[in-house]
Amino acid sequence: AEAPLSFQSIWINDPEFIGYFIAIDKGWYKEGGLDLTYLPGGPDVIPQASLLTGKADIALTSLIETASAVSEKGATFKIIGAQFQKSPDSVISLEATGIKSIKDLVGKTVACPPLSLGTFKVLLGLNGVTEDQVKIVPYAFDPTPLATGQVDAVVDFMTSLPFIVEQTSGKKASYLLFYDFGLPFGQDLVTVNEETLKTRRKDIVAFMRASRKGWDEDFANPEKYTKEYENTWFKGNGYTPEAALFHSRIQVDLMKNPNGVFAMDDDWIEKNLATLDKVGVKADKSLFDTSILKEL
Amino acid sequence: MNALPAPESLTSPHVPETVGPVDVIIDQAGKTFQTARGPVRALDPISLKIPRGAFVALIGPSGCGKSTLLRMIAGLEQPDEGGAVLVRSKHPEQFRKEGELGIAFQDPALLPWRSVADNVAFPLQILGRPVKRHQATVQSLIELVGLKGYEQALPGQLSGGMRQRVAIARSLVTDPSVLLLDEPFGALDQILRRAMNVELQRIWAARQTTTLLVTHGIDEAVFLADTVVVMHAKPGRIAEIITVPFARPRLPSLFSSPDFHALCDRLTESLHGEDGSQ
Amino acid sequence: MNALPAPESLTSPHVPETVGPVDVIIDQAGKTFQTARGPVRALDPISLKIPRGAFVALIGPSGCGKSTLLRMIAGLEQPDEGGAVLVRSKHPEQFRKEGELGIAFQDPALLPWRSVADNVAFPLQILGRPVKRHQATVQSLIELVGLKGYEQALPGQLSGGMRQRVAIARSLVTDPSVLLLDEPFGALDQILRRAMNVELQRIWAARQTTTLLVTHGIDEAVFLADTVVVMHAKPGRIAEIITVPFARPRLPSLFSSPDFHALCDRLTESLHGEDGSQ
Amino acid sequence: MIAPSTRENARILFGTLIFFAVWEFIGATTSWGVAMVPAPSRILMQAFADRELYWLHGSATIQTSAIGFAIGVTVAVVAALLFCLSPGLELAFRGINIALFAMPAIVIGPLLVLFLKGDWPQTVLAALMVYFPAMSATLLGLRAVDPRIADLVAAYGGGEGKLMRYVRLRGALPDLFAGFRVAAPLAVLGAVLGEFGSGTRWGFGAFLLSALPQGNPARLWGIGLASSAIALAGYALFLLPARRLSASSTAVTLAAVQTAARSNGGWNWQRVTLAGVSVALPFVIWWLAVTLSHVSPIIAPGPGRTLMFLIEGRQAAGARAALLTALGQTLPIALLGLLAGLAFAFVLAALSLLAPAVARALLPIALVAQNMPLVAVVPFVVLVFGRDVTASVFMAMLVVFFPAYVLLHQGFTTVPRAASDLVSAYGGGRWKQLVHIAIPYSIGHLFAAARLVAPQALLGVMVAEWLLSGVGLGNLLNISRGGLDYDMIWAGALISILISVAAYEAVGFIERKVGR
Ligand SMILES: Nc1ncnc2c1ncn2[C@@H]1O[C@H](COP(=O)(O)OP(=O)(O)OP(=O)(O)O)[C@@H](O)[C@H]1O
Ligand SMILES: Nc1ncnc2c1ncn2[C@@H]1O[C@H](COP(=O)(O)OP(=O)(O)OP(=O)(O)O)[C@@H](O)[C@H]1O
Ligand SMILES: O=C([O-])O
Ligand SMILES: [Mg+2]
Ligand SMILES: [Mg+2]
Repeated sequence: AEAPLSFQSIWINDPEFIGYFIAIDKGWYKEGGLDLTYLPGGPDVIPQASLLTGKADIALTSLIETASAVSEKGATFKIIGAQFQKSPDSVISLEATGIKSIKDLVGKTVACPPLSLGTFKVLLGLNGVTEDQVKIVPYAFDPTPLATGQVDAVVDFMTSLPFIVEQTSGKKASYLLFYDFGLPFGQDLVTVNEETLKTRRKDIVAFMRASRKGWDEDFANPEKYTKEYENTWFKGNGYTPEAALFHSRIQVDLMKNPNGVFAMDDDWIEKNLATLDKVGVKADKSLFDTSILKEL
Repeated sequence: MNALPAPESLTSPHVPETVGPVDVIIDQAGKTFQTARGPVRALDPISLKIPRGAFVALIGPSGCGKSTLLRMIAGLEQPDEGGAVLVRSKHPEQFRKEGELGIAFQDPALLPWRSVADNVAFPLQILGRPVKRHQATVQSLIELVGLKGYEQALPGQLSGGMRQRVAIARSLVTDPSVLLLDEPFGALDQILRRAMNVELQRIWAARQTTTLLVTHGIDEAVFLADTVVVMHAKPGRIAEIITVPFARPRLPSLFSSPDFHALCDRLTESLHGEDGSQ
Repeated sequence: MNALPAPESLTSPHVPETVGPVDVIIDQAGKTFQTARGPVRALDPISLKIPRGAFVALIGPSGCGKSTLLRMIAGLEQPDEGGAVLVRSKHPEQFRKEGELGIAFQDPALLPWRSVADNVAFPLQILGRPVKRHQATVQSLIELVGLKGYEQALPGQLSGGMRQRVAIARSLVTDPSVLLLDEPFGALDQILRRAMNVELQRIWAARQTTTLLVTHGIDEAVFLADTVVVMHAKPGRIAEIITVPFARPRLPSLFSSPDFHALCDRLTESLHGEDGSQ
Repeated sequence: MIAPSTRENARILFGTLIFFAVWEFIGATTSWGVAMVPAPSRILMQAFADRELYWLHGSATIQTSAIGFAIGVTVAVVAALLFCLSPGLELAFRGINIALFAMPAIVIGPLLVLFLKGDWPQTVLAALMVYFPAMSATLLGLRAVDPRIADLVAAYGGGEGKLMRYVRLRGALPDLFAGFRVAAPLAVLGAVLGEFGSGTRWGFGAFLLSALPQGNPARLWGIGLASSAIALAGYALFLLPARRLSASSTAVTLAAVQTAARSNGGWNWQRVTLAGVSVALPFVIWWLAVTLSHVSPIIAPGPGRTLMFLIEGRQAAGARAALLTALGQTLPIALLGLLAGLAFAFVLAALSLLAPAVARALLPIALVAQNMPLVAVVPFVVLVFGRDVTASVFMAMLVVFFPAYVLLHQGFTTVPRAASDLVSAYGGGRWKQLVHIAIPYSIGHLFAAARLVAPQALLGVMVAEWLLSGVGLGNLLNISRGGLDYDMIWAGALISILISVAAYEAVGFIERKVGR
């Protein structure tokens, strides 16, 4: 029989996780000897917490939260792979507003999710903008304030928002990646407890192998599965087919790595550690464990 | 007072002209209650006129519709289709707004959170009259009903009879020109009851208040009223209207006069006649 | 019944031995209510014995403590320190659990959501007796109080007198051996009242129910009771205890006998004596 | 001649038509209308296009809220019975009761997701939101016994058991149904909130979450209105039996004594002990749960660790400062929201007496607004109120007014006919009825309403802070949860619960003062 393994995702079912869906549907986890339980995420789902309670064996997490849980709370997490080489975290605005760099945010109103507030402030600082030069208000996933001009920019993933704003308001939108403005880091980091890494190494390798296969399959046929899953995995997730396609296409560049998806090159790890340092979270190389990647 | 209409005119369905102003006109007013078990006919359509300043007593068996009639006059129940009630040529809802109506229900209905004095003063507040200016009235009424010393007591701290007396005082506090009393003395002992009878006569005489008194005391009815309306039950209707001939003011000694007893007996008979042909 | 104790023994503070069993012993029981305005003395410490099967009427002015006394016997009020009430040698709280107590309060207190029949049957349910088996009793009591046809009516659909009659029927439904009635006929017309008086006498005679009746009707008291306890107010106390000598069964004709009137007058006087020295 | 009520209804119908016409116009023509207040026709067309999704999501939400409602209400009724039979028990459990109700969804949501599987997180959240209001209302009804009837039962040797069985249970039905009317929409709200956060695929919460980033206001409004409609259906379901009951539930005559719905016994040592238990019990249960479940203390610190977090260590001062600052921002607004919500509830309940037709017209709008998922109305609220104090007060008011309204309205309908007849007989109109009869008569319901919604106000403000203003306790907890700072979350939850308990007791204190 297959070994049960539960995988905590970080958000609801959308193209961001299509690689895993492909692997599930093709039976590649089963082939690897795994009985995978896929747990979708949501605003109340904190993947690291799922790891801590044992609800999940593997989770997709964010860098800063994971690192600070390790350094400040004594959690024993290991990041064993990075889905996104470059995090889609961006400052998104209407082109007409004329925001072409972080500096241009001076005097503007920005909607920022409270969770990203600290990081965003560091980003401002790195670009020579002081906190009092920008008016920051909470952002709750809704593009309406941007489209209607209630705010000048929002902090969000660029994988769908710019497209949606253009679609709904007819105005062109643009984005500035955090990655390109002094805060390079990855996203949807594959994270496990150190203990799991020891005891279930084989299963973890099998998981990573199958997942990579899923993503490779997606990269090879970027539109096929997005369309195919419209009425299965993506049913009821709110996306229009066009938005889903946009999402699927645009995320590929942020994920691809010559060494295969999930790769964590030394250079990349250094960049992430540097970012952690800038936002004031203590961390070192031991946060990352590249040994699994080497076995793939 | 002596200009009372003959009994016939009172019961006549087509109310004829009477001498002097008429305060209450009840014209073919019946009352049927709708209940889950079907309609309940409380009152057959009845007609009655009460001249200004008259004292009318209403007697009849339990459940014959006395309270219902009184509540219709107060505008608390609407007569069935086809009937009408007018008080001083106005709809009861209109009339009662003028503050000329005084009423004591069969149940004292005191507000449990108000003291005796505040309960007595309650109608003043409803009518928007300044309570302060009427404090002396309130106090004198409380004394009239023998509750001096209980001004600040709450209803829960009173005996049954005391509560009823608060309700009597309350019915008088607005100095009404039309007074409706539904068995106001039912919970009082005979001595107090007699005393209250005398007081009521005094107040009525002084103000010429048009008064309708529902009572089970035949002697009380005869002692106080110009006219006694006898009702029968099933269905509720007016059986007879009897004029009381005794001169005013009537003294307590009247209670022991043979004429008085004769009239009481006559009324008892009329009440008994219920099972008769009518 | 003729073994009634002399009046003195009833009022004596040190209750002496009496002939035959005594059902109710009230021994130096006073009652002071604590209110926000200070203590209110409702009853001076009083003593009273009611022999088994006796019919005692309690008369007295409004507010003299009749209801309070009755409620003490039912265990609803506790006498002040130093006083005691025993019913069949038991504390009232104990005794009432046996289902031998019947009570009608001054206020009918019907459950608004229960029909007449269900209200009458309510004490049976409290005592855990099967209502089904007593259905005939319930029906006959409803008929006894003249409410046939209203079995399924709700209290809100009844007249004041009808509600009181439900309460009377309810007090009898458990076939009690000690019966406490607080002005049960206050809202009834004289004819019905007399009829109920006769019925009550019949029930009492048949069952030898020890009965305590609070009433404002002196004639009612004399007609029904072996012993009339006259109370005075301020403070509430027993003024006099009068034995009624008329033979049983008493017929309605008694109401017009001169002896009857004489005793009523005597009682009226005793009541009036309130302001006297005691 | 046209009856005045018919004319009034016609006017209201006309007003409603105008309302929709204006909405349609604004929603179709103005740019901000198109973006934020889509025209009714557009909402309907979108809903038609989405009909299959509505079916899938709607049936999930209905099922979750129905099960949550059933669980919450069952526990509530059983608890109310126990608390009625043993007031000491109620006192001892007061801490737990309020804690269950005042536990911020921001805190409880992630915990439920962690420890429960399947649909249970949202089901339990619904049950939790239902429990306290249903229990409070039922208890209020159970305790209010006509003293005359209580005497009757006692005189026949009936104890508390018989009184409960034959009098309290039946007498409590109207209040019980009022509780259900409060609880049913809250169950839907809880379910939607749970679905929103838990990562489940089906349910209006999930639908809302997925629609939110898609910039489709017509769909957003459609989802909001649809979940509001489910909530209202729950409310209406329990309005019907209440209407039928109320006629036969109020006493015909006025009792001379009003029952004190709450025991206002003095502070003897027993009460002090029970109050102590009431404070200690939540901590004991907390400690037991944490100890027995072996959860990582990072996520579930025990009471000791949480207190230490605030008292000891290098970060304690910082934590205290952060909490104090947050409270300073949150509390004044919560108080304002509480007062505004109570005032609005009062006005609406009063209008149902003073101008029933107006109330009938206003009520649906108010109820729909109250039951709209807050996230869906955020852009609209920002448009109207901006993002400062007014907006937060408005959000708190939205949360507060509904339970308060239902309880107040229930109180107003229990006035015996005898009392209102008295006012009518002296020509007093509806206003006098309200001032002199309805309000003093239902003072117990008034305070019950205030006690019930005092904790709610705090929660409402916290939601507003999380979604709108980005300050205060709501924001602090939200940020902490992302940083896995569960010490701060538990400390914040502890403090907000303590404040809720204090508010609850404060209302009780005022009630005892007023009731003498
Ligand atoms: N709200 C009601 N619904 C249904 N029936 C009612 C209602 N009110 C009164 N009735 C019926 O109407 C009849 C007359 O009642 P009403 O109270 O007028 O009698 P009454 O003459 O005042 O009697 P009493 O002397 O006992 O007070 C009764 O048969 C009663 O059952
Ligand atoms: N709960 C109470 N609190 C304070 N005082 C009370 C209370 N109950 C009764 N009293 C007082 O006790 C006295 C006796 O009351 P009680 O009801 O026994 O009188 P009663 O003889 O039955 O009078 P009535 O014939 O008017 O019914 C009254 O003065 C009353 O004010
Ligand atoms: O009855 C209502 O609560 O509207
Ligand atoms: Mg009547
Ligand atoms: Mg009494």
